[in-house]
Amino acid sequence: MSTSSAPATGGSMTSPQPAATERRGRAAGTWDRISRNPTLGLLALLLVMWALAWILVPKFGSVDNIRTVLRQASDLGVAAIGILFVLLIGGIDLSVGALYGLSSVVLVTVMIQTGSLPLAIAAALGAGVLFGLLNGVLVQWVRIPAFITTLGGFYIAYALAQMISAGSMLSMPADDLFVGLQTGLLLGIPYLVILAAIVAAIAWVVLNHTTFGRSVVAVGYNRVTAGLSGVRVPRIVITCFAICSGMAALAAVMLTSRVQIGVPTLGGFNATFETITAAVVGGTSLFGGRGTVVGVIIGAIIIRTINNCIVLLNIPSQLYQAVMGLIIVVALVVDAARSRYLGERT
Amino acid sequence: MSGPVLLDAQHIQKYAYDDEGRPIRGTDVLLLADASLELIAGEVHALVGENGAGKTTLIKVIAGALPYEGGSLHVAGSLRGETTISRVRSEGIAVIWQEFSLAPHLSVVENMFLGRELRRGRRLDKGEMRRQAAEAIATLGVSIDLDSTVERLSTSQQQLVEIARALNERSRILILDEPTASLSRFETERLFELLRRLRSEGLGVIFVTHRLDEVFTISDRVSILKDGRSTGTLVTRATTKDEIVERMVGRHLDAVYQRHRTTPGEVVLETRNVVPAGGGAPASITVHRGEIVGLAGLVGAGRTELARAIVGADPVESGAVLLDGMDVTGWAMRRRLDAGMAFVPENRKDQGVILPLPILRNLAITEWPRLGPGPLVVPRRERGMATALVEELSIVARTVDQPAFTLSGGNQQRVAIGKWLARDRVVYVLDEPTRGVDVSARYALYELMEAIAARGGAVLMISSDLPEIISMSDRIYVMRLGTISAEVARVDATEQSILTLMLPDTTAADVSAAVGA
Amino acid sequence: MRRLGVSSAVIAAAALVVAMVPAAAVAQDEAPVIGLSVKTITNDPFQAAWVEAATAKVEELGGTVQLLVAGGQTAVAQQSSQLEDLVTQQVDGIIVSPMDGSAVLPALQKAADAGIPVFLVDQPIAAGNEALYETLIATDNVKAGRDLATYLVTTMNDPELKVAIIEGAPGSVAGDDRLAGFNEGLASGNITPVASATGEWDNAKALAAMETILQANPDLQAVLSASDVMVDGILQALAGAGKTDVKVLAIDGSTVGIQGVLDGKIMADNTQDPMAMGSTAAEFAMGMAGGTVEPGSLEKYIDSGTVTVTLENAEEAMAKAF
Amino acid sequence: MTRLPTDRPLVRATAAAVAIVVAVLLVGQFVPYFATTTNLSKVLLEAAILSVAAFGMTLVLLTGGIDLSVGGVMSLVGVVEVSLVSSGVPWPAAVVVGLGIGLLLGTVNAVIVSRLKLPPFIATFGTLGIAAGLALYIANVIGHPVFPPDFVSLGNDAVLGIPITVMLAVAILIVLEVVTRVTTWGVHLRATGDNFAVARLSGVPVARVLGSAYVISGLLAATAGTMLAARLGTANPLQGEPYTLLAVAACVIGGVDLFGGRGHLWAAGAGAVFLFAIRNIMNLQGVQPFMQDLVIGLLIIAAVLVTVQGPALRDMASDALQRSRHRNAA
Repeated sequence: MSTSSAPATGGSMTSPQPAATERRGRAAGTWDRISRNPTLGLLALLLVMWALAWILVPKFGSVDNIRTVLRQASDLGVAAIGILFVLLIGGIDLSVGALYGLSSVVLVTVMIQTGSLPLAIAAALGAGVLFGLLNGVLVQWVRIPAFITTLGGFYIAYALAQMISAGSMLSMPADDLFVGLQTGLLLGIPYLVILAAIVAAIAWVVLNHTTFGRSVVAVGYNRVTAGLSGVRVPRIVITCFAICSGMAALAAVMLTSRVQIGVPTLGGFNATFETITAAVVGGTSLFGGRGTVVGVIIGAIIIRTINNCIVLLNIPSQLYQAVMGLIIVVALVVDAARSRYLGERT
Repeated sequence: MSGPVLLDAQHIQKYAYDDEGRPIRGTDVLLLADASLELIAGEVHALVGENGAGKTTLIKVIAGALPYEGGSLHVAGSLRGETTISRVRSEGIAVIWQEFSLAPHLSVVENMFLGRELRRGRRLDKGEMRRQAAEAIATLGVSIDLDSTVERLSTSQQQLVEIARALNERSRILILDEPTASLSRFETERLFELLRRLRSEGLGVIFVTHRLDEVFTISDRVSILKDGRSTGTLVTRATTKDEIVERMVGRHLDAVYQRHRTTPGEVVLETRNVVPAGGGAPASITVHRGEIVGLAGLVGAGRTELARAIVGADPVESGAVLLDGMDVTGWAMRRRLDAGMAFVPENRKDQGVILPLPILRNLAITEWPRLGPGPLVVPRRERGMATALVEELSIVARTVDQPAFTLSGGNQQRVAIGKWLARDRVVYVLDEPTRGVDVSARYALYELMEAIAARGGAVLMISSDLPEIISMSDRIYVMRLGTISAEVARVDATEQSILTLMLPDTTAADVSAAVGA
Repeated sequence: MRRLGVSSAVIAAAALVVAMVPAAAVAQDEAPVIGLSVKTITNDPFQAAWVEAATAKVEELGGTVQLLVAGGQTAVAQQSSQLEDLVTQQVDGIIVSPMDGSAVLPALQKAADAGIPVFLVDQPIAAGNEALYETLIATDNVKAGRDLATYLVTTMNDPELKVAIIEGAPGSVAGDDRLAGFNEGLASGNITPVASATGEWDNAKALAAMETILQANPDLQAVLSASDVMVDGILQALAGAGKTDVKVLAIDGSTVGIQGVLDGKIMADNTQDPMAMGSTAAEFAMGMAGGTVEPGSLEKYIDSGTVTVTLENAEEAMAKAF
Repeated sequence: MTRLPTDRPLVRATAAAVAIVVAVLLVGQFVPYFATTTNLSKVLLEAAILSVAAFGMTLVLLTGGIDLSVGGVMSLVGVVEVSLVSSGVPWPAAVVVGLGIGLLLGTVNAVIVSRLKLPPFIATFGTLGIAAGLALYIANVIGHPVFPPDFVSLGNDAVLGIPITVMLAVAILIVLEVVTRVTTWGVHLRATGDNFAVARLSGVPVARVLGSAYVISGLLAATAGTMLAARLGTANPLQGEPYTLLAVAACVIGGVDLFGGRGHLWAAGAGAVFLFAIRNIMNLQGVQPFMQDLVIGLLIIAAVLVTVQGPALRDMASDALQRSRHRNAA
């Protein structure tokens, strides 16, 4: 409308422009764009890892083994997608690991009580979502830093799991459907992997093609502006925590289907950190705004690939942690070097 | 005026740079193509140019915050190559950046000596630092609690702390980057007083500004930058606004904007005795359809607080806000926005736009809920909408996908306003919409406001720029010390009258005189 | 603000705790109080079993139990801390299953100084500290592992036997001992395991490890599990890979293990009868508290014996299973 | 809220001290054996070990970072020291080596965070894994040897009723408090955490300051690890692990701001004492372990509520009040 009412302005603006534009512009070749796309970079990293493993690690290269790696990555991937939502809004959730145990025992307990699998799963997911809402409310409305809220939340969820299960493992009533979930294959792909893929697809759509998803990123980068632009920040934040815990619960259900028993200590702090690591290795920023579903999935697969190789190579179990730690540091350094090389602003 | 040359920058070249300030590999983009600036002891040297002209970059180079790739930079006669900020500070150069360089949770004293603390042996000499700080603050003729954490100080107080720090460091060169942008007229006057004194004491002052009248008030010489090139250094006495503007934009603009009037409709926005959160006196104002209403006053007079209370960004302590006759006081901000309010906050970078997000998203953020079936956002529609807006507002960008931080201030501001233009809103509340915006962008914004009024929208504009507020507004509310001190019809509005109403020490007599009642 | 904050936090929280604690468990009544200290009863039927048996016995003999659980692998310091807390309460006897045979020494020394008799269950303490406890009722974990492995080697009688080991959590004494035992037993048949990975006392971890091992060794014939708590995961992995013919052997003698033997899912399960350990220890402790048992009169080491349970003796084992 | 530069440490310290005394007496009424000297000195002894680790954590938190490697370092140092001692090295020498290792790992963290500019949360998590893993590996090689009695007694004995470890911790606290108050480094530490860019622009050697926090944290973690080893008389490769989160918890309870710039070493120490007092009370009351977790969890949240969020809460309350009032009005 301004142009119509004032052609003068339109004209006036253009004069300093060419210079301005060219000044801010930057020659972006195809290779440049590819190497600049962190997700593609990750994919490359994963493929290189697999190629190396294929050559160096005996028995790694079988279809069946890859299938195993993917199956093992499925629950981690789902949990990592969940935490992605929280990391995107610049939060963090340390309680994830404890929710594994909580949801696991809730699932089996309800199963034992009612004998209905759908009900049991619903209850497990419900417990997770509920817990997430609690985290979200404490963070958003009571304004307790997410780190604290969820650190406390971890202990609380952990304790609840113990109370529900009276501290012992609960054997899962046999249920073909539930057993099928872990054994079943579709076109050679495990159900769990397919499930994870579906979750990922939904998450991708939500993050990239919905008001909610766009709002999440906006809040992550600058919640003040987002709020002043009409984004319901509190709602977004709380929802993200709910999604995170809900996903953790789903991951717990998947893992429980694999062991077919309810374990109150399923997951634990290591699971929390494994999940965060998957997200970060997947290129997610801990400061909010930056992170992709695909990246996170790749991160999860990378981690499980490492686990897989450690066992295949018969590395002394005492060294697992050391190797893991080393890989994390290396991955970070490599990524840092990469972005330094590309002169990205961090 | 022929003191020794304190600083001489010749034909400085600076490429687009990365985090370390090094040129981005393989870039051929020059932020500074050929920038020169000479500063003599005992002068105030104005540096002007449109946003993106390279003023700040040049200052960063001079301040040692950035290395330079071409040209020469002599400080006190000696050529400067690689350097560090602390070394530059010891060269006697102090810069007061636009966004202040103070640590919010450190005390005034700690901030004043941050990075160059006084020591007695290995220990901090707290007593001495305190004494010097007090002294420096005193010489500014103000009183600031030395132990208060900086976060508790007002904008102008924080600026004064920085200047005090510069004085205390016995700086010979004082560089101020748009120091008046966030100051009220009153505070600006005080600042100029100070600068004049420093000049008389033989300091060299580089004064970056967008306000040409300030150039004439304070500066001895003025250097103009355009697209990273110097387009001349003029002796202020011997030049005119038009000449400067011409060298800035390469074309002529009328000094004052003439807007075509429209006849206001019925009342659409009303506040009844609103006391914003944090207190103040009850404020009652009305804004009509098709009307541009100005809200004048010193910084801290309560204008922003009132604006935020109107749009619901903050709760109100008492009183009521009415939109189209509806009481929206209890409504959450989102609900008010949906009901047709729009808000452009004063702090563009922190509140107006989301810098890392593409222009596309920044413009569409208000419309997402309406850009697709249900919760979805149809990319095509979002892109179409944004592209149209970029066209309309003639925002200068290669694509709508480039992040907002790649835009100049003026263009960022257009984005901040543009996100409210996809749909016609009823009431636009604009807080300092033209602050830190270059001349031509400023005019474009004026036209925007007019267009809004023309189609029956109502505009409430907060501005510290008196000529602007007078030329743009149909009516002007003046705020003083948290209260509406007067309502002035445009016909009665003169810079003098408005200013009188703004100043804290105005008497009732002055008011009636000013309003001409 | 913060200044007051800290103080009020301290007081508030202190009050909170005081409010929530159950009526003092250790009232100074006549009934002798026996302190129990154990790593964890969560997810660890073995520990749970001896604690349960001991508690039952103590109460049967008219005493009360003060149970303190350290809470997991890494809570080494917490256990010695809790032992000291038992000493502080001047309990009449302490039954402890040390997580780390050396780390508890200072705490046990304090108990000895306070004249509180200590009874070790399942785990020994560092040699040369016999003065610090009345008796150790346990099974030799190394022996348990060796027996099981030897049984496997002899029954299969195949020099090319392909065996994998699922270890306990690295750093746990019981786990390391059983692993050592496994390797000794296998060595007796000149067999080296084709793979050895940790299951961290955790079904999920054991499952993952087993899955991967099967990838590397599709021709695997047998698995030695350091504990019944990982058997479910292992069986799941085998089932998933359709390798139901692989022999599974484990240590503990829990219902999981024995039932597995009865169902033919598990070839052999080495049981250590923790319930016997618990109740015997409790009996001695109560006896000494009541003066019927002379301090220092007990054997320093009482082997509660291990049985390798197979289909033949599974039935009666089930009775004692926990 | 707090004014760091000009706070009156004595006032604060006394306030906290008074509060603790009150708490002790109060609890002593309900919990038998709690208020006994032996018990209290034991609580202090345990708190001393944690507080030393927490001091390091505080310095790192002040810079706006976090050091998750603390627990791993504590384990590793203990294991290395005990293995050296068992191979005939005199314990003082072993301790020196142990501290050296802490210094080394601290430096690794420092480089990764301050030079490579990687997020501390995940970077130090990496070094945590490395340290903890090495501890397990070495321990597996050397078995479970013990320390000589004189070393162990240092970790457990008391002089004039005050455990030696407590004295050490207090000494360390005093040194750190003084240093952070009278040197530029203290100011720079807070400035860096408060506003990194500004600190840099003001000529604060941010990289060095940032790094120094992690190096010292490593050294202090090693010290704490040694103290723990001395208390337990041996080194289990897992014994340090819980201390990472305990240290964070102690700082949080002490009101240290996780976002940097604000916090007090002594308060972190108080947090440590408080944490172990609660644990001890629950042990004396035979509270179930998972109930203990629950309480710790609630405490962490409660502590933040009171220490950090107090004002925020009041704002919220008034906000809510406003809104409701208008809803009623409308």
